[in-house]
Amino acid sequence: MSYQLQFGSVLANLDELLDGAATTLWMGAATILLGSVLGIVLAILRTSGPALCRRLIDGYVEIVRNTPFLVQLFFIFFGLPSIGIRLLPIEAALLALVFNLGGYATEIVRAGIESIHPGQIEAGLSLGLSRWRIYRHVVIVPALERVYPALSSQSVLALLGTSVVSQISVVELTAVGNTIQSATYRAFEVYIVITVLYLGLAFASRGAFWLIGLAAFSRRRRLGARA
Amino acid sequence: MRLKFLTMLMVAACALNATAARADELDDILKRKKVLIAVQTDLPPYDTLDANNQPVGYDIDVAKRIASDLGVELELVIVSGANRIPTLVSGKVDMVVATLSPTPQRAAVIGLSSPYLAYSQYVIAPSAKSVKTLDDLKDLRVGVTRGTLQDDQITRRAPKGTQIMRFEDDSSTAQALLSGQIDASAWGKSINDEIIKKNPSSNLENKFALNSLYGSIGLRRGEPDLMRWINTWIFVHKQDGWLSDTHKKWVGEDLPSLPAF
Amino acid sequence: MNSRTFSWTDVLFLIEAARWTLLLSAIAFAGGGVIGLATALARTGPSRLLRSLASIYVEVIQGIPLLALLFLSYYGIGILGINVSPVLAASLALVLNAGAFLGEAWRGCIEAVPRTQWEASASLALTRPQQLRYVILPQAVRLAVPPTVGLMVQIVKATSLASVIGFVELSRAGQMLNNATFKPFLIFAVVGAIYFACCYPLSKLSGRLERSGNGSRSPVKGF
Amino acid sequence: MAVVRLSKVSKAYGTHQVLREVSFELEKGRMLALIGRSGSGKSTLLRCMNGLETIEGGEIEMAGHKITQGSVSLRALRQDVGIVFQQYNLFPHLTVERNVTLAPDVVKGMARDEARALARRVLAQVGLESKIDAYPDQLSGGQQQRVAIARSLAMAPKVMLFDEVTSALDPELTGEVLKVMEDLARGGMTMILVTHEMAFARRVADTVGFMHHGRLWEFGTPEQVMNKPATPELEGFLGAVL
Repeated sequence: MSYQLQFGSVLANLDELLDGAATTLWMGAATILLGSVLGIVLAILRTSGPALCRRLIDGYVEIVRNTPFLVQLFFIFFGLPSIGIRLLPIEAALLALVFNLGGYATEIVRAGIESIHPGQIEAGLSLGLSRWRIYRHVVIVPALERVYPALSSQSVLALLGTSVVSQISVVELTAVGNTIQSATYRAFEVYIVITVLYLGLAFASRGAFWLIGLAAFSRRRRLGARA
Repeated sequence: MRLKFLTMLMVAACALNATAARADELDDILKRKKVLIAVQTDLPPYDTLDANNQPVGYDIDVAKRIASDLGVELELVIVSGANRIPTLVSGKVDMVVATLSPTPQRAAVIGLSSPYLAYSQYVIAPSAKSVKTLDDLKDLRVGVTRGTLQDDQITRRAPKGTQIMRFEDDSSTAQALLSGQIDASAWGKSINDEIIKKNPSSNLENKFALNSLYGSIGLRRGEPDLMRWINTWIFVHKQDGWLSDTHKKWVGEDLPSLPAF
Repeated sequence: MNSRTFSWTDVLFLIEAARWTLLLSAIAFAGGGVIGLATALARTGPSRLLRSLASIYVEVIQGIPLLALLFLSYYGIGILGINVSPVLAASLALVLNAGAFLGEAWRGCIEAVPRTQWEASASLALTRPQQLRYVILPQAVRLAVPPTVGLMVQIVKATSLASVIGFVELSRAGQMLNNATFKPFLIFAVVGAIYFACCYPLSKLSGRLERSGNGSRSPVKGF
Repeated sequence: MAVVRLSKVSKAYGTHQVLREVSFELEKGRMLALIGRSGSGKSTLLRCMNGLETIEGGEIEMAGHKITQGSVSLRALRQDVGIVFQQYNLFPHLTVERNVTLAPDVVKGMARDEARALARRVLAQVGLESKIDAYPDQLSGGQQQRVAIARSLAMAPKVMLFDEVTSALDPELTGEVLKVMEDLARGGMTMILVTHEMAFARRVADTVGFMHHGRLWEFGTPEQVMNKPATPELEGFLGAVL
């Protein structure tokens, strides 16, 4: 059986593919934003909250880290309705994505906070600053700066991970690809195009993270140097 | 431990049993003494899992009989509604026996046999929803399995405003219906009956007939000998009543009369 | 057909399927390990061409969702005229994926061995392969253990996506059972618990190895 | 007969010229001490002499092996030219014995028994025979540096290079290392060392070279160079360190 690659019928649907890519992008952006915030809040609670709170956060992180995203997604979309929680596909998808990234982000930010030397806090106290201000300026911000590379590469993985939500009927890039595939039967060509689009998204987001990091942290460093 | 590991690798390596470009698939099947048939397991009563989680159903009996009539071993490859045709086209199986309805679009991509199955597709929805015609689907969330005839029918015929949600396989679509994630879907009547019977608490019911459908066995294009053999096989077992008996065994009623191409 | 309930037989069925999950994980880890080692050596090696090729491989694979890679592999190899089973297609995609992540982690470990160890062994007239074998890799391996165990967890979880190309491993078995019994809450909880039972000990081990100082800082990557 | 011969050796990092046409010869069995401020190029010169750094002009000949710009066959050279580093650079995952026998084993293919005997002999030479089964992190800095010397000796080099080998050591540990080096010099080893130990250089070395701005500024016997500096630069340097 000889097979000729034919991209015509796939590229005829390029508009839909780009729409799908746009959905992937905004879902990824929302996930990264909410997941990072969740991770930062939980990491602070994890390092300075009450014992029960820490235990719960540990449990959450372990569940996220040790079960596949697909199963988490199915559990939320197909399983939760049995106990009366019914979410739209897009809601279930975002919940699952944020739940997942949040767990990893918690772990990453926690490691960053714990890597800050306690002496830094004492130095702040000796300057007579309030505890929270010290915590914010001396612990949280430097910790975030330190874990920024890990957090951004985790975020790119989260962006790529959105492809899995095609499985619960969310119409993002992979789902659009699947639909075109089922209409044209040009599976290989479709997935080549999809893959190229994802690569573009991944490289663009890596670039964006690099620029944001440059802007956010080099400015801080310059200010810090002046102060 | 190391030995076990090597065995695993060898299993994986053996899976790469490259079959070179063939002159005639029927000869190939007879020569290798094995036929690879794609079936689904998520459309009871046509195909499902038994209590030991083995594939069973009308399609599976058809696949078994094809193998035994060919006098070769049978290897079942489980596929989903959405990847039936790609699996066949990419050469992973010899044929597909999975409630595959003939359409002109499909016939341009694969070879389709004369029908071996006929059924009516019904819209299924909760009793509480008043759904009597296609127009009533407006504003409802209707789930379909991507790339199936269900998808094609609903996409083409449902009124504007219908929210069509596409899942990757029939089991996901059925799960979505039962979880209340979608308001309606459509399968063959006996499939719907099966879902309703298993889940009395979901209060689902058959609403209206969407269409009458036939099922063909799918082959790759350009295999005239194998196609002739399959059509002969269907003709013979229509005549001797085996297809109808098997249909009755799984679906509980006689097989409607089957035209030939 | 009688109506079915979810029973112990079904738990056994899931555990049976979990063996495929583990087999697939083992294949992905073994194959990914070979590719990862080659990648790590190429990226730390003297050849500019190999260095570029290896980093392109890592960048590209880490920029493609595993799901898309699985589809490409499943439909792609078949079209090339080779008859692939889902297990082979899944293995290929997972091996390529694991190879990139392992290669990247191991490159970091090789680079974490001080430059002076290269100099000291070079000045003793060792060839580059000898330097790697006797001096650099033994030290890099110690650093590599915790992140490698951590990546094994990612690999086990990644195999769940093989379900979408019809490979019957744990996740797919869960969906199949769900379709026969319609108990999604229970079934996905059990499926999740089996994954957890496979992954949690590895995660703990990785964490402990890392804390014991027997290694470098490992990334928490995964999805 | 000169066993070390440098002629017009030059090297630059970008626009920064680190070595400018350095030339000298050294007879077999001599000990040359290179002195000078940090950044004067003496360590770089030493590292060029066994190919750890490349040169961009001139030629180096070490025990019959030529190094020129872009030369690649360093393995033969390194079998005859040993180097000991400031930070010891022992292999932390190997025992003292294995540190010493690794190169004889994998480079020269020496038999196991023979290699072990060799290890005992060279370790005895540095006074550490009893530590043969220890790991580097179980030894003091001075002991580690002596193992590093033994490791180098095990290859039976014709020339040994020492790159500030006592700079990382506490003062009370430098003595034991210097003593080992003094014994080596007495035994007739050709040695070139970069050092800040002026007293040691004056007492043990028979040749002293003063490096300044990448040039070999003065070169001669310790009496000539250190007692009667010919240039104000050397005079200034000696005034600062002595």
